[in-house]
Amino acid sequence: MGVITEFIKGLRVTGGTMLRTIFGDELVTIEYPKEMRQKPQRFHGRHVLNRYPDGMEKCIGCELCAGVCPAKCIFVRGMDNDPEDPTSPGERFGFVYEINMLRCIFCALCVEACPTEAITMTHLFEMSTTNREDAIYTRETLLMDEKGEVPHMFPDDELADMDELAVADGWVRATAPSGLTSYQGVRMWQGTPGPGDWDPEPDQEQIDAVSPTEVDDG
Amino acid sequence: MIVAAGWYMALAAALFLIGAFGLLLRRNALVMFMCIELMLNAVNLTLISAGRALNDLNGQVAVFFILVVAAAEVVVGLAIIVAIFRRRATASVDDLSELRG
Amino acid sequence: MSWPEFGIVVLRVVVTFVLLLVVTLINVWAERKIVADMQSRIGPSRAGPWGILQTLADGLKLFFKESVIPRKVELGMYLLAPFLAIIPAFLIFMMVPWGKPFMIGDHEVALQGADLNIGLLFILAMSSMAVYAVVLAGWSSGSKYPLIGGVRATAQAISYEAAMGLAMVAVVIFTATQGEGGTLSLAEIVERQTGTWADVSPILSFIPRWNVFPQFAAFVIFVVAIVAETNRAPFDLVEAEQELVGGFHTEYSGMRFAMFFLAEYINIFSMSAIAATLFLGGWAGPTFETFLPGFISALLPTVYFLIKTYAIVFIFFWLRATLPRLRYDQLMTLGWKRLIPAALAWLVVSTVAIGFRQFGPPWS
Amino acid sequence: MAEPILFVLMALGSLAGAVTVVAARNPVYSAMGLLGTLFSVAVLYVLQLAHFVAAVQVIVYAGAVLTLFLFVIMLIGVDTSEDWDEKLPYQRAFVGGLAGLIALFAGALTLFGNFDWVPAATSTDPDSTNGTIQAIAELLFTDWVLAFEATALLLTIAAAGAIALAHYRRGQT
Repeated sequence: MGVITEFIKGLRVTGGTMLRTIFGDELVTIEYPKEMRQKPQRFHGRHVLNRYPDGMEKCIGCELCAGVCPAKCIFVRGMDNDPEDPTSPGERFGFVYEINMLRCIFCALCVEACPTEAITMTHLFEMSTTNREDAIYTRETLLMDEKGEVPHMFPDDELADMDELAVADGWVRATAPSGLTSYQGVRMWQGTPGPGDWDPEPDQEQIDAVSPTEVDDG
Repeated sequence: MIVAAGWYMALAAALFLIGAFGLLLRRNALVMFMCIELMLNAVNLTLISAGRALNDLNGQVAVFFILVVAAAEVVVGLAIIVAIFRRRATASVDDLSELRG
Repeated sequence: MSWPEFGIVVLRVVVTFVLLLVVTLINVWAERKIVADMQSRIGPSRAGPWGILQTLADGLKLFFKESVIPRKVELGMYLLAPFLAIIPAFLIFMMVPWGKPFMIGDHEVALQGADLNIGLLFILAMSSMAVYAVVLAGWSSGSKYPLIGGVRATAQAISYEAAMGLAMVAVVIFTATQGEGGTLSLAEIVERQTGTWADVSPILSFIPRWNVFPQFAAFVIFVVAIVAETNRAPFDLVEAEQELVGGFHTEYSGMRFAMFFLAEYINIFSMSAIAATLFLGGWAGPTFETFLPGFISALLPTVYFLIKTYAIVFIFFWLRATLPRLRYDQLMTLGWKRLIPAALAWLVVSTVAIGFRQFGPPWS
Repeated sequence: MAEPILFVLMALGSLAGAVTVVAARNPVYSAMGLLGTLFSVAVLYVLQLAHFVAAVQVIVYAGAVLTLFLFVIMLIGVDTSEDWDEKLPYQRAFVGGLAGLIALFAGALTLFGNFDWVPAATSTDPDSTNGTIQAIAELLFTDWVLAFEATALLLTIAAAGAIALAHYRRGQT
């Protein structure tokens, strides 16, 4: 008889779940392309090469990211800036910048290594391609455009969702070209794709004054 | 329009002969069994035709019994074949002519 | 046979066929939706409203897909097996009366493919035919997993058909006491389940005269047996994904796979329809002819039939979502040591009870 | 009108099945041939108004016996073995000669025979079909009840015997 009571218990579980799903809100799945789950703040998505608010590129072609990469998927070559029309505030800029997304393990060591916070990660995760060449992201694809949006690999693709690129949430501090946090207190163009304006980074005294959790970068 | 019982009988005879020849020709115990079933079927067909021609239901009753006996025979026969196969790893009756383990 | 009668015969076969196809399309969708609900998922939602056209889309996809034929198959049997699966599936449903017979002019139109006087025996025969498709598909594929699936199917079908037949026998014996003599015709069995139990006792006058009330044990045995007979979870050892890849249909693709798939769902519906016919009174139900328009009264029996059948189809889905798959020896134990003895015992009990009711106690 | 057409079709089907049983190299094809024959013969039973026997034929023969055959074929894996080597020296020739003689005799009979030997069917009353099952049941449970009980006993013994034969104990062989 034990079998039968267990059997009825099992039927009750599934039947109850069905009723709660239909009439209640026990649904655990969402219809992905229509609605997206809010991703965790430190989600590691595809990379983006940032710019300063004045349009200068942050990358100085130092190849530290390529050096630290455990998967050896980053390829960088630097080039001296043209003094008349510099691409980056430093001496050199990233002339070639390629990431092989098939090898990348999304560890974000490159983000850690970057001295100018030129390379950061976004919340974008839809990176499927139909051939291996397209999986190698070049400078054109990685470098954010003037409006602060991440460029799409295939902008002409009818499946490309441009709205999604606008809400891409790259994490970057609003530092000045000098590297100092001189923008503090001034609300400005945020230099990173993401929802809403970001406050500039606080002073060191302010950081010391509050507990670390309150200075979360959101 | 109806078919004369003779035609059914002729068909049954042909089936019976094919079964009999198969029984003589083949050496695979399973196929020989199937040939026996074929012959039983031919006999059943004869009984049914005769029963219809003579308007007598006893023919059908006899077929019913033959079916049951055939089923019993197949059950035991196949069990024997499986038992033999475990010992000899063959289903050819030539290899089984000696009744020794 | 006159021409109008011939036309009626052709028409009812065609209509039954179409009904079966439509219902099967809905069935596949319903299973996915219901099992999804039971697992807090959404299920198909893209094709058509609530994804109801999903089956059609899948069918079209399978139709246009390449049918891969592996090199080591036995070609003749490999090509034959899908047809052997689908033909008995259609033939079984032809026996089921799915609506109340009505008159067109002076011709009676029975909503049923064919009414044989050996209807139940025919159903048993056809359901035992269905196993050939599985066995031959498994054998002819020329690889291990399908072969194991085929051998399992053979043993399983033989085991559970016995229990199914015995449950049917109990119903047939009981039905014989409900009218003039015994019958194996499904239409007649449904006719004898119309009305209520008012003649037994006035208290029961609101309970419909369905066989499930006096024959509940047979009903339970029958439902378990048909779940096993159609190779559905938890008895789906024939196509156990986790151990046999796909079982007998591992090597099939495209249209041929679709035929196996279709046959499985047709079998679910036909077997549920037979259970509804034997135990739940088929199309029997109140038609309110006095105050409803004629065509609604004529349509209501079909609606009742579909509701009853879907109630049993729902049991199939519910079991699938609830129970884990049985081990093979558990399957055989359940079949031979539990179900068949239970069916035999119930047969004896029910027959003795009927004898008492008909003839009184033997000692008086 | 339907009966002659169906008879010819089913006769050809059953003969083709029978030949397949004998001639097929693979026992699985033999079993399929037998299935074809059984089905054709079942249809022939229906033509002769023996509906009950036809249904029982399909259930018992096609549903149980042949399934058992297939099961054994797959279980012991003989579906690839050849069995056409002959150890009895003159058997093939003897069978061939016999077959030829019988064919000759049958042909002669067809051409010159006395067909009064084969009577035409006398009863085809379709109304009698509805009573067939009841009539058979009456015969079975009155005139033949002893034989009926005997076959029941036979089946039980056969089942028990089959279990005893096939029961496999480790280390026995």
